Amino acid sequence: MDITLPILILAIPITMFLVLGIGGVKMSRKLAGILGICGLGTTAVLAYIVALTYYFSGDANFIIDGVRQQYQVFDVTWLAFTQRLVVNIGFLLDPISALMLIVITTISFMVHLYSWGYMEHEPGFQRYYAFLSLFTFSMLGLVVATNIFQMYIFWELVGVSSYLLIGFFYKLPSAVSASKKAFIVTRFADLGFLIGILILSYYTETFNFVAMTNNPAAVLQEFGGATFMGASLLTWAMVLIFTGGMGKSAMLPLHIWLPDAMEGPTPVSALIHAATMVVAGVYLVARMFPVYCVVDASLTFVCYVGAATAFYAAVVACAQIDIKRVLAFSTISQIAFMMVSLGCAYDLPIEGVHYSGLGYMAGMFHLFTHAMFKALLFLGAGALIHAVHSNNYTAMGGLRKYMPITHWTFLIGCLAIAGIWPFAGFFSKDEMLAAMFNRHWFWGAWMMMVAGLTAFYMFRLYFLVFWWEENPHYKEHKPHDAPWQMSLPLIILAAVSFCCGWIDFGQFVTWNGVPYHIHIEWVKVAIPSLIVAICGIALATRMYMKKNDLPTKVKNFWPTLWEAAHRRFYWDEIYMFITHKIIFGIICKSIAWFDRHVIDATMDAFATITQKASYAIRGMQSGSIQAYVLWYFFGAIILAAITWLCLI
Amino acid sequence: MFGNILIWFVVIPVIMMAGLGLCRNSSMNAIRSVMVVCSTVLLGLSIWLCCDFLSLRAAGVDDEMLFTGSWMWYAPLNIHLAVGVDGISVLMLMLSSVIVFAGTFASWKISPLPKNFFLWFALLSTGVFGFFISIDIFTMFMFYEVALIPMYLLIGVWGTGRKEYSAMKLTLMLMGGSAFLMLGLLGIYWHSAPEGGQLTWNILEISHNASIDPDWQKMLFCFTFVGFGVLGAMFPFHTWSPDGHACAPTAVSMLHAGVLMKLGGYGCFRIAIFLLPQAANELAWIFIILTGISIVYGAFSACVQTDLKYINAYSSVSHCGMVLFAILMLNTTAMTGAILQMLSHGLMTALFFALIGMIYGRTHTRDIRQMGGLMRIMPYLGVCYMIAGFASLGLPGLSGFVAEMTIFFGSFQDADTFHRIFVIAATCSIVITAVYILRVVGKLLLGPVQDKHHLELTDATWFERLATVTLIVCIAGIGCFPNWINETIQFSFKPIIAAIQGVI
Amino acid sequence: MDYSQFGSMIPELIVLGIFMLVFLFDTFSNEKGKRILTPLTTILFALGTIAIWIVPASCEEVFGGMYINDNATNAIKAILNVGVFIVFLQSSKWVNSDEVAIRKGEFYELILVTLFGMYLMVSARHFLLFIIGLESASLPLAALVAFNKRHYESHEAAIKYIMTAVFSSAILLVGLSFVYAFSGGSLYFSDIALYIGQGEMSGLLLIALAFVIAGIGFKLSLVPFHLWTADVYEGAPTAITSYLSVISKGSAAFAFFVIFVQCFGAVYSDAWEWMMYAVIIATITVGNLFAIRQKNMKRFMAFSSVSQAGYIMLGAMAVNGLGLASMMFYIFVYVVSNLGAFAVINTIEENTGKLSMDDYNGLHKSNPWLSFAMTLAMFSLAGIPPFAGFFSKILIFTSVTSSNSWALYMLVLIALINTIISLYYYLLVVKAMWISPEEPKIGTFETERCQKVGLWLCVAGIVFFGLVPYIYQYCYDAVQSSLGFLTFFNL
Amino acid sequence: MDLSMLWYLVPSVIMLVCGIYGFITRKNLIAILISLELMLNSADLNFVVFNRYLFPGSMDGMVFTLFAIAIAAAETAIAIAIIINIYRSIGNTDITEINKLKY
Repeated sequence: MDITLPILILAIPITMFLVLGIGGVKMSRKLAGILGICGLGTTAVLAYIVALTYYFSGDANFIIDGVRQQYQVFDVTWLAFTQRLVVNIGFLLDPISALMLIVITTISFMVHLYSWGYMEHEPGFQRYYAFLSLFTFSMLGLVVATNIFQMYIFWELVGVSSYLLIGFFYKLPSAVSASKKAFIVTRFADLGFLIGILILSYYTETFNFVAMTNNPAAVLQEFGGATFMGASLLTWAMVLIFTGGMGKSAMLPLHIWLPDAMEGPTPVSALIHAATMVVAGVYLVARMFPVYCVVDASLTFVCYVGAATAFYAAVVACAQIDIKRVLAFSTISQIAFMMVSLGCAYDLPIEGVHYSGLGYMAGMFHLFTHAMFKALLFLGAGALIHAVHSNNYTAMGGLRKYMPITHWTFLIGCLAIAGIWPFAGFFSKDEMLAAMFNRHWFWGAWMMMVAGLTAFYMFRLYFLVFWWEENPHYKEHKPHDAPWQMSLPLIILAAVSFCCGWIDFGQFVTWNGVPYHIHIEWVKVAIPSLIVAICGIALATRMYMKKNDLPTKVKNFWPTLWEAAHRRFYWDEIYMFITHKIIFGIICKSIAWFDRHVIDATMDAFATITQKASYAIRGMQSGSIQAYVLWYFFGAIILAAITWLCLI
Repeated sequence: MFGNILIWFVVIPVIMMAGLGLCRNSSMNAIRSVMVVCSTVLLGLSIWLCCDFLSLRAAGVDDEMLFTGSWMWYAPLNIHLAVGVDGISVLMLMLSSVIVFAGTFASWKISPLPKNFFLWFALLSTGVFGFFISIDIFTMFMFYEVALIPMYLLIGVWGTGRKEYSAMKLTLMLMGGSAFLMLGLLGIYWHSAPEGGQLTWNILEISHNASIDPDWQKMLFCFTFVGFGVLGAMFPFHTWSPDGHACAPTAVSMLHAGVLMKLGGYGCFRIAIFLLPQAANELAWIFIILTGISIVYGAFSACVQTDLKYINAYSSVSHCGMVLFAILMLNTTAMTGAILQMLSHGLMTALFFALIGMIYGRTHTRDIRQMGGLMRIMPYLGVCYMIAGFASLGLPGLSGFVAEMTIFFGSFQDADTFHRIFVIAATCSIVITAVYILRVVGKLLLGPVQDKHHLELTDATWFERLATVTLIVCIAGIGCFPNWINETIQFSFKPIIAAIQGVI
Repeated sequence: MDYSQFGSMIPELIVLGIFMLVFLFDTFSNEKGKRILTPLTTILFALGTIAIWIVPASCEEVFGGMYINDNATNAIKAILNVGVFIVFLQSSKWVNSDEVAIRKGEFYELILVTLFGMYLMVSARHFLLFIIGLESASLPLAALVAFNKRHYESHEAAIKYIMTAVFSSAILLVGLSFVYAFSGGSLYFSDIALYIGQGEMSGLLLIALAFVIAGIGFKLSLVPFHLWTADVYEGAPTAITSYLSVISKGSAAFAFFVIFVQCFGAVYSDAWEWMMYAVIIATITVGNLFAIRQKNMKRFMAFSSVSQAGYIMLGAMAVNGLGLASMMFYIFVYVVSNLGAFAVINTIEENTGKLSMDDYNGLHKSNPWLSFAMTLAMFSLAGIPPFAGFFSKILIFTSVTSSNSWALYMLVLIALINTIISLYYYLLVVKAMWISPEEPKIGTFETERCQKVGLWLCVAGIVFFGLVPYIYQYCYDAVQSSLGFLTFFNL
Repeated sequence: MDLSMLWYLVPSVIMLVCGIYGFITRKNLIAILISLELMLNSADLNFVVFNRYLFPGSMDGMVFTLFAIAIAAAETAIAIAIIINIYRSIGNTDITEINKLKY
């Protein structure tokens, strides 16, 4: 494949960033917007060309005997640590990176378009587009990484883009602290990632994904059974690397940044905190999947973390009043779904059937569909916020009459996420649940419950916003549908969400490149999960469609639980306690105190002692000649005496 | 003698001083033009040297040092003015000239006594350049001290805050370090040749002779390492740094944190480790502990400071600790990382101090509690500050990342638990760094404006922009294309690694 | 007696000649003629100095070996001459002041006589000649110290000086008498060297050595024999103080080296190495500790010179040619740096009467050049490169460690740590002049021309003679060519 | 050591000690000067005695003594002159009053 297109895919966004970032101040808004959209449009087209070429061209680089190959379009040395340990910057094409190219550029383009309307009146419009371009560049670089270190590089870059975008409204203290929180939490997670890479690369002496994933057994061998605290070192490495993913993908207990990240502009939430960046953790696990498979403990760990997070986030989502927060927790829950799915895609035959990789395919499938409908939901939420100037559903209600486009697209999104046939979510969720049931009935049952909760809280949101009762404020300020720049992406995404489930995803993405035909297990999985989802929707309909006092009753039934769920089970408070009280208040303060009052004081003490000594001996110079000669004479005598004593 | 390009690195600052001497005290333009011309020439010279050096290396010249020259000075003690550079020194020279250049512009409006300021400034740069070109430990030490003493006056006269106390403290502590260093150097000299051989101060000859016996090496290693370590802000000898930097005028902080602290790292590397490899091998662990503490300790201390300069000074303690830490790992990759870190820290901390100076010049406070929302008022400076911050916390694409990663990966090559524990502790600093950098950025630049008077302030002027842009370009240059630096310095480690492996 | 032996005493003859000329001129000229006394003496002396630098030494022992004028002694004399010349320049205003003008002839005569005594001291190879030299170098100084007749301080200083000086010479003589008991009947250095240390170390010999150290240490102001120093320096006229601080110290240091290395070389490691070890540490430390507190500039310089004496004596610890050369170089650098400082102090005192360090606050605003010169002098005294003081310090440290003995390394370390304390107080002066924000208490004034020349000479010496190794090479070559007496140490 | 030499040395030491003691305890400058003379004479005595008993063959000690006496005389002269000056300016010769310069 020609390397021009891949290079352009990366080069255009970064150029856009530089142009808009440096020259943006001098540019008009319109020009900046057009530049940004055109740039991203071009990138999207190129990415589509590359991805589609990969999937469909049949080129020998991409597919051999029906097996999709990993192909490094280019891979140049960026920094050589040692002779063997070399960091490259490259472009890897394989089923998942091609998939991600499509996802990222699609959503990004939609968001660019949408933002033109949404951000129209915000100061710093040019800067906003610059940051979006930077993010797109970083995210693209991350997914096409040929080696784990390149991934780490771009991993950090997406982190910082996210920081910049969350803190876009930098005059608001809440935005500033949210961005800071996001960055630091993910940085903390990245520390684990980095240490994981350190350990992994020390033994494998390579960063390259292809080299590691093509022969995971060799990786295991290179570790030579090294252990640390009872677990094998490779397990440690993989768990630590996964920690990085936990941070980015907001898994428990590192999820706390994502809800706060909603302080950013809503399109940003759609792009970064719903569709692309937050799935980087999933992508990372998928990327290293073969290596995870050789140390099953780490994959099990992924499973547990995912299952716990999914349930936790779903419960919390039921008790939020900020619509973006609901969506944020829903995102966490859905990503956790993918994690569990990957964790269940365990490369060992179970009861004689080789199900390996079903979970992998399903997880990726869900990543794809989720990106579409979650972006749709966020953009819809953006339209709502645009209309009523509030994030809380208490300021909404009964909006379906005022905002029909938003209403219908939002409903499609909700149906998709709830997993109702024939919307996209149904297919991917079905495959995931199938994979989980194959692993163990418990995972399937547990996650099916989460799916039910998902349906419930999504429709709770839907009804509270669009039904319930009309908000009295509408009389003063009549809400209306968004302008075309915003509505168009909604419609497109709704269309995609409606139909993308029909894609035979197994043909494109499987863990080993061997195409696989999706078939839906109606009896075992699909119908029960549909029933659960419909139950959830029915409950939501009963509770929230018309204004009634049932929700209050439920709330008062066990107010502590409601309060706890509303406050996200106090995770923020715990973190606050640890960071502010313990780290800042105790560790940092005491170190700073120690520095000033012990170390520095010691240095000052040298000076003080010298001064004191100077005053102490001043009596020697008493001014009396007789004292002088006394010193003189006894000085000489003592000198002789001491030497005499020493010699003896 | 003047045919050697390296000599000009010392001659030009001297010319600079002479030129300044001729200027009248009041004619700011004359003073500025002398400074600008000379610092530009220096910058050009260093770039030229770098190109020349690379082309010679590319042509396969594989001497340890290039452009060597040696002129007898104090014959009875065989003291030479010996010069020579390898890849590391070339880079250090470039760093210094960049920072001198930027520093000139950063102190464009210095007052009072601009002439005297620049005279001492030029003397300081003479010392710095001289240090990096020397390969004779006597001249090296001389230039080292030449670089230290102007600090006293520069801080004392043109500084702010508790300047007298800080200037004195800084000077005395650094001189204390150099007292230890001096003793180490004397010991090296008197053991520099086998019995009956011609004693020498020349680094290359000493390393070839390799005649220092192990017991002496241990003592001398401690002395030299502590001596240079004081300048490298090694725990617990770092306390001059916060006070000194906090009170120093902008350009001086830049040059001091940017270049002078690098003298410490460079010296440890060039003298303590290169000439005393056996002791380095045996005693490295002591200093690994100390530098490991520096890294974490500096970062934690920075978290609770409220004065911008204190924050940056403590962050320097942490970052410079990283330099020494990496050097002590005694392998090529880690040492490469150390050099990269020196460059990176030099540039970014210079940028920081320049920006702090500019902000302080406008707001007249450095207390982050009294400022806020400056990004809206002075967007240019705000953006630059953020870039410096990102470089400091190790954002890919800027120099800090490359340096830190090279250090971590290099240090991790030492496969025993002791080293690993410290490496992992050191990696933790990247999180803490993020914490304090973002804390400052959040309080200083973002959020609502704290003080209404700040709304009337202006953004950067052209000379301030020039100073910052120069530094940012270098930071981004290293961050995006690190490998050429890697290749430039790789060769320089061979003799050192050989010396160390020779004794293992 | 062979009178041609006097021919090898060229430096002495030159000084004596100038002395005679000045004396006769002073005696027989009228009031008008006396006006040219200052230029006359200064120019004559300058010519004499140049002659000593240029004319090669005869390098022979005369008077039966009592006196030697080899290259090394010639070099130290040349260095002392430079110092005296600068003193003459900087005292030119003071000697012509109303109070002193009438006695200015005496000033020059006494100075020249003491200088002559110092010449004998450094050239002596017999204790008799040495004692004569020592006494003629120190007794006239008492008269000089008391030169400011109308100032009580001058008298107090003089009485302190003369009393302690006589006491010290008594102690020295007692010490020498004990040495004589061990000497085999001769007071030639070379003869004593043969006998001393032959038998067991006796307490008497140690006392003898301690007394000799005390006697010469008095001139050098080594601790604890230094207590007169500060009071005398403070009370004496500033020109005399500067003379005392450098010239008499320099000559005594050289004589000390010769005596202890040539005479007592055999008992170096048994006895006086450790005595000097203790004395040097005490000298440097106590000098520094006292200097920290001083506010009076002259007193301040006194303690600084006490501490500097410790550094000078480090050269003696090296007991080799390198040590001597480094010591001579140190003396030279000390001469220019200290005289530079004194020149500034002197000028300011004469023009404004201010002597306190606090009066120097903000000096750079009114007298930038004086501040500049003072700063250089202070930096040089503190041992800051690229000024000469740095080189002299380092070279002396290098020479001390040449024997690679642990103890001496530790001594150097202590000395080095003390340089930090000394740097502190030298910087206090710099701080007062440059950093202190107050308005200057000392008004702007024009320095007298001769003093200016003297000051510039000092500044030039400070700036150039570190970077240009000429003086050091000169000392080293001189020492190398006259190392006959260093046979004990195989150098 | 010859016993008879001790007969001279012991007084010499006594003279020295007395001289020092006198220097330290006397208040009058003239008395102090006399004590100093005592010390100097003790040294001279030493020289003479050592010469006579240990090295009877040479005359170094004797000659040295002669010179030392001369020097002592000169010292006394100068000291007296300065004491007179002191007397003129403060009206007495009490050494305890001469300590304006100190510390």
